[in-house]
Amino acid sequence: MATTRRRTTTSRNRRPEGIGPATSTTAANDAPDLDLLEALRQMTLIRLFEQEAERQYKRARIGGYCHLAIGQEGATVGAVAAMRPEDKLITSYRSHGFALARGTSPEAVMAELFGREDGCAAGRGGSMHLLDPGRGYLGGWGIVAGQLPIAVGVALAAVKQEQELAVVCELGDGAVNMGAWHEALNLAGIWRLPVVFLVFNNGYGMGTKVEQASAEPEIHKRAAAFRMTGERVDGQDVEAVHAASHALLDAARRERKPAVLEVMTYRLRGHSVADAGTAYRTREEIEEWAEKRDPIALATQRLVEAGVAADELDAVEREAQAAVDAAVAFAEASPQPDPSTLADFVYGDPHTGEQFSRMGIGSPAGERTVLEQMGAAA
Amino acid sequence: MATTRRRTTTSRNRRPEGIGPATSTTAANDAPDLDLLEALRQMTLIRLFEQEAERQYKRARIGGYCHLAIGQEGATVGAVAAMRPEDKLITSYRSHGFALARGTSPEAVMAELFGREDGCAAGRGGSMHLLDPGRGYLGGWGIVAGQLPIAVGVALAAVKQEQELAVVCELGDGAVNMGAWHEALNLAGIWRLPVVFLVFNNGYGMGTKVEQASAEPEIHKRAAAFRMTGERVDGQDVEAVHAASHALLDAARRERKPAVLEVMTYRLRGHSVADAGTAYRTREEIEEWAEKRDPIALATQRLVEAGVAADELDAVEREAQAAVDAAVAFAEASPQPDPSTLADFVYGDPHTGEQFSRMGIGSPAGERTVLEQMGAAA
Amino acid sequence: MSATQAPAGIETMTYREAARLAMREELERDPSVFLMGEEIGVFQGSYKVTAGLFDDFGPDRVMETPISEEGFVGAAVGAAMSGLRPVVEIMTLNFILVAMDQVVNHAAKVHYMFGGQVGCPLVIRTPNGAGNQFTAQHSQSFEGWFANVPGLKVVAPATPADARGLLKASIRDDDPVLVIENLQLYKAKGEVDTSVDGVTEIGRARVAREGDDLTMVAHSFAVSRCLSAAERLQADHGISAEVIDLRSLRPLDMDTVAASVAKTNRALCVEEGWASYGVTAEVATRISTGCFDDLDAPVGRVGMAEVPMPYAKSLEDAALPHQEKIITAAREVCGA
Amino acid sequence: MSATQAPAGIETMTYREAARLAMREELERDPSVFLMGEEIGVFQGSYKVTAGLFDDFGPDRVMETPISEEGFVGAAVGAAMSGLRPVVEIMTLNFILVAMDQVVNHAAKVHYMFGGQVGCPLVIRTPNGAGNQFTAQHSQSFEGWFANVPGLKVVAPATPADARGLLKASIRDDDPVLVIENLQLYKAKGEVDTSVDGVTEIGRARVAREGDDLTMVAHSFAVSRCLSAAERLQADHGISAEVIDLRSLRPLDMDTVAASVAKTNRALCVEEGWASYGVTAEVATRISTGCFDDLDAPVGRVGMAEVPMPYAKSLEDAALPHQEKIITAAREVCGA
Ligand SMILES: Cc1ncc(C[n+]2csc(CCOP(=O)(O)OP(=O)(O)O)c2C)c(N)n1
Ligand SMILES: Cc1ncc(C[n+]2csc(CCOP(=O)(O)OP(=O)(O)O)c2C)c(N)n1
Ligand SMILES: [Mg+2]
Ligand SMILES: [Mg+2]
Repeated sequence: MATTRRRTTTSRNRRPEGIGPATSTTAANDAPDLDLLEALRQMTLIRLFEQEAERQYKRARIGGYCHLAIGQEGATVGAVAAMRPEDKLITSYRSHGFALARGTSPEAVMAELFGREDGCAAGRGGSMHLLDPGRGYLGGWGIVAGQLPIAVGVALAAVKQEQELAVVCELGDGAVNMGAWHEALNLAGIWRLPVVFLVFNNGYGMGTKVEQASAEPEIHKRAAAFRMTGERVDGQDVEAVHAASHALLDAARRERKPAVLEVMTYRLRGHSVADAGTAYRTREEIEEWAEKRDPIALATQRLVEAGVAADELDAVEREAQAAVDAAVAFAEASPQPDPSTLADFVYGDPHTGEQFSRMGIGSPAGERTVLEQMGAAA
Repeated sequence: MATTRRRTTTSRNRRPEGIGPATSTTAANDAPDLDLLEALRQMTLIRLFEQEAERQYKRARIGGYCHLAIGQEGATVGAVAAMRPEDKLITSYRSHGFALARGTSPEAVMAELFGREDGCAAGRGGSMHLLDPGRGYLGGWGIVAGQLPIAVGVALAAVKQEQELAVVCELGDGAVNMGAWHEALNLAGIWRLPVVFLVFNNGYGMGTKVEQASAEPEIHKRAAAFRMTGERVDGQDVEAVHAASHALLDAARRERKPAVLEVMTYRLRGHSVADAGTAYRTREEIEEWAEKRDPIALATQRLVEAGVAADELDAVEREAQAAVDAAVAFAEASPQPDPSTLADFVYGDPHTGEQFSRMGIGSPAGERTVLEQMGAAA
Repeated sequence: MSATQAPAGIETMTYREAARLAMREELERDPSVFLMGEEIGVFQGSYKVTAGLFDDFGPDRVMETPISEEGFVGAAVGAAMSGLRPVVEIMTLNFILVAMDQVVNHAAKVHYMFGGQVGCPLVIRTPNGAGNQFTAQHSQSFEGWFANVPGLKVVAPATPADARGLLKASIRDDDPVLVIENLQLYKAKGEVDTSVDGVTEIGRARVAREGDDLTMVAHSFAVSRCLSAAERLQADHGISAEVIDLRSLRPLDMDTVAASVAKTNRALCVEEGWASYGVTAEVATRISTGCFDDLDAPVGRVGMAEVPMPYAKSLEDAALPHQEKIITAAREVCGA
Repeated sequence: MSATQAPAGIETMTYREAARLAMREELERDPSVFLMGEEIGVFQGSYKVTAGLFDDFGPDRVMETPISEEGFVGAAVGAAMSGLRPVVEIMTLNFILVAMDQVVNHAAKVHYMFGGQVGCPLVIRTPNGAGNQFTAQHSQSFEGWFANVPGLKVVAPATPADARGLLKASIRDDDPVLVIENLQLYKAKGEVDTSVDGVTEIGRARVAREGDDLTMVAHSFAVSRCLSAAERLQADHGISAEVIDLRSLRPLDMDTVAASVAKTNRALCVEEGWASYGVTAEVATRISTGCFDDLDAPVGRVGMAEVPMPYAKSLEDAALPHQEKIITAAREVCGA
């Protein structure tokens, strides 16, 4: 399927401003060509960004859980490129690439990883909880499959609000064994909601092989349990991912058809920066994917074959590295959140301070400060 | 499928002692004939027992939730008849028929409904929580689909203990939309466990039609999401249910093959005694099933066609009514649990009293008595 | 039903009708409000709280769901993040256990974790309580767990007026709010002023009965238990008990409680659930520490007997925090 | 690892190694014991607690599971009902939210609801705690909710010796027991006497430090916080603090706590979780009421700041119940 959809597109070499959904200017129905050079720019930016994040983690500028998607850039960029500006995106915790592909500035993402005020989640979320509501990115979530029911609700709201859009919900292969997967897909099915469940099958959930965890390892076939379309695509082929995503998103938008798209990919790093990633797979396997199936190398090769000039390709990497360096500089310069803002955002209702104003008596130490900061007399 | 398996069996008219698994004496592999007359006895007993329970509920001798399965006797008896003595049974809350079919005495079941000491759960469980560990009945459970993971664990234990047996787990059509269904079937699949998920599809979960709740209303097809066998059978045909159950249980026992058996049936009463059962379906529909698809009428008709004497058939009802009357008398005579036994069974470990013996200081009133009754100094 | 026509002026209606009235009024007032839940449509609600609303507002505003609490609570979170105001019915509190992750680790986290950029104006209404021989899996009252979670608000109406007023306030609140109703209270009658909007502010306790000798603090159905116990205490033992209806567990109005204890110098906390590690643990601690110098005796607590609720009537009766237990505990606190 | 060879005599090992030793010893002692959990096999455990056990005992005794907490916790309940003794690892306490129904409404109900005819000797071990910038969804400590549930037992080791001893006791107990471990404690070292069976009886608190002026009551990692705070209180403020390690939350050993308060007349309760409606609410209430006449000052409480845990280090540090907060609260209680 992947191969049949393959096209190189350097003949008409568009260059949209900055990075962002490449298809935003294309027509609704006919599968448009992907701007492969632009896709390469995004993949390269994501790759270099995550390699930098890895370095910064080792330097303890980044903490907590940090999940890199190095090797999965083709899957991420191909799918996001098929989204329109009005579409919504919800993902798991492995989310750096999604924010960047959707157009969030590297500065805002790196600042979030650094836990700074100017981070895309104001430093409150960190690596797992990036978001960009302005671009329809409703967050990276940390509980396996927990984001699926939420994505269903976002699609439900779109239908109720009569917006013609699609919701992309990314999850991993390990998430398809959670009950939330079943309930979410069943609801999407009976309510006919415009949501595409984008399963990134990278072969493992932490150290567990798909075959060991899932009684139906061909995950896209599970869509049938909900009379839903299920497809599988080569995730290292950014054009194939784009074409498959485009078709399913289009059907979701215009016919409210939910679907499952299983994207076959591979994470070249460990589960998180804390995992060497070699206890449960061979070095040979990793090298095989790195050498033969790297989505960036594959795309570059196609562009070369299509006659793109070498200096143009060099520029891609140069520009990406410059953007990453700028992001680090920006993150370093951004202030750490002040402890006096600890209680900001616990609640959103303007009356909250008043509501809590009578709670002070007998409060434990841990709460008294929060009440004070919430503007409730303690 | 049902019809192909149909046989009448009055030619060799076995009469096992009391009621209980009719196939217990048959060979392992070849699908044996069902003793239809014995099956009729069980169905009739269950029918009359539940009609009596309904009366007793109205007389306030029975309280709480009481879910009748009138109309589903063929499904229950057919499936249980295919079980062997060593097999295990786990069900939902609609469980009177299962206990009776498995051989629990009507006395013990009625006493449980009355909330008496001699009830099969010592009056602690009531209608939803019948059990009979001696007969491998590990309980009726009240949380929709909550019993599925437990059934998987019982099957897992059997495998670990190298017992060749099958686990029958009954659930309703509404339960297949719970996450627990998905997780339980996936585990049964990857661990190759001997469990048959017996889905009683009676068309409704409370007032919700299957088509409205399940994106794949042909429930047995959902087995495919776990590469599991899924079959559908006519639940009003006790012989068909028996034959289908027997084949799947046999495969479970000998090949550790889990399966889904969707049994098409109908509840003639409301969801529980509190529900008239007419807000969400037509009286015509109910009458249609009562008149044309009553499993007891269908079995009786076959026996008549097979030449069973009328007086023998009359005896069936007489004996069943006598058993039900005896059960009521027994239940009435059984004592109510004494309040001083309130704390019995909270914990099972013999050291519990000692463990809790230092908890008394500052205890709330609601706990102090319990501590005392648990034998912990308060 | 009288409630559903909502004529002007004071009306006597049941707690059930009052909750229904609140939903009707908010559905009419705000198009972004919609209801979700099992059997809330053609079945008219498992406990008939939503009766008639499906017929009047249709399937888009009154959405029937499959049995998938985790799924539709999560869907409600997503809808709330998208600007709608879902009001979810969980048939009884017991069933929220399968949706715990969506309530505690999703709804409660949205606004904070994302730096205040996305809100979650979600309401979950569900009844707690025992007393119908529903047995161990269906008789629980663990609402205190949610009150432990920053990001959530928890209210528990004890009267028809508050069943309407607190639900309306919760629906209009921009944060996730759990509204704990009660199975026994559904049939309780009381006066509701339908001539006014009738919103009950979240975070204000109510003095349900005035008294001088003892302060009884409770929420939900336990308030009714305390009120009848108070009558008996007055009549049989000459103890004048003040009864505080907390109304809200998070936030908690300690000012009202402390003012009462300052007057009575004695306190008894009562709840339907298990008291150890329950709601009364928090309330009693705050009284004990916040009113340290005012207390003439240790604060008392009464809850359900700490057992999984048994089916047999004789045992269930023994397990409930009934009037006798409250009176005994009250006399203990008063040394009478 | 030294621990896994278990030579005779006193050994210094980490909390992680001690928990692993307990599992190894029980796996060897009782063939009905087996482990279940995500990544406990070839991955050697997400936090390496089970490292080596898969290689030594094989896949039947050390069962790797898919990500399906509700499913495999329920399966463990079924296995326990069938006479086995499953020891389930939930990667962190946060993830138990998806399995809440099986723990609270199934495991805890089995023995009672079925009239004592079926037991459920199940152990669930899982770490709570914050402090690694794991953010809101991964930094919680709500073990108090389980301590509210009759039918469950809840223990929380604070030392390597108890990480081994309480886990062994829990595995041998015939009831469902939650063993709350802690992420910060895994690397903590301490002495373990491997020459003895070393079972720590459930329901006995431990005096972790003797003192005369103040009783600090805590469990799990908060015990370590209290111990270091106690040193500072002694050195900088001349306050001699006694520290009680509860060890067990249900049952709760109040005798040991009360004996200490009778001596010090002052108490401070500390926990990793949110204090309002948390574990300290129950402990502080029991002290306030049970030691009413002994107390010279209101009981103090310190917990995590009541916010969803933020990611930024500056904010996380501010939210944790760190030493400074404990010292300030202790001085407040002591009026010093
Ligand atoms: C309910 C739950 N259980 C366990 C975890 C711990 N955990 C985090 S990621 C992960 C593996 C997920 O694998 P997969 O879905 O394949 O996504 P990938 O990491 O490969 O992108 C696990 C077990 C969690 N976050 N949530
Ligand atoms: C998790 C959960 N949600 C809701 C309920 C309330 N409830 C009890 S039975 C039932 C309907 C179940 O329907 P089905 O599975 O078809 O079984 P049937 O009653 O038809 O035998 C519901 C919603 C429950 N017990 N558990
Ligand atoms: Mg994966
Ligand atoms: Mg049904």
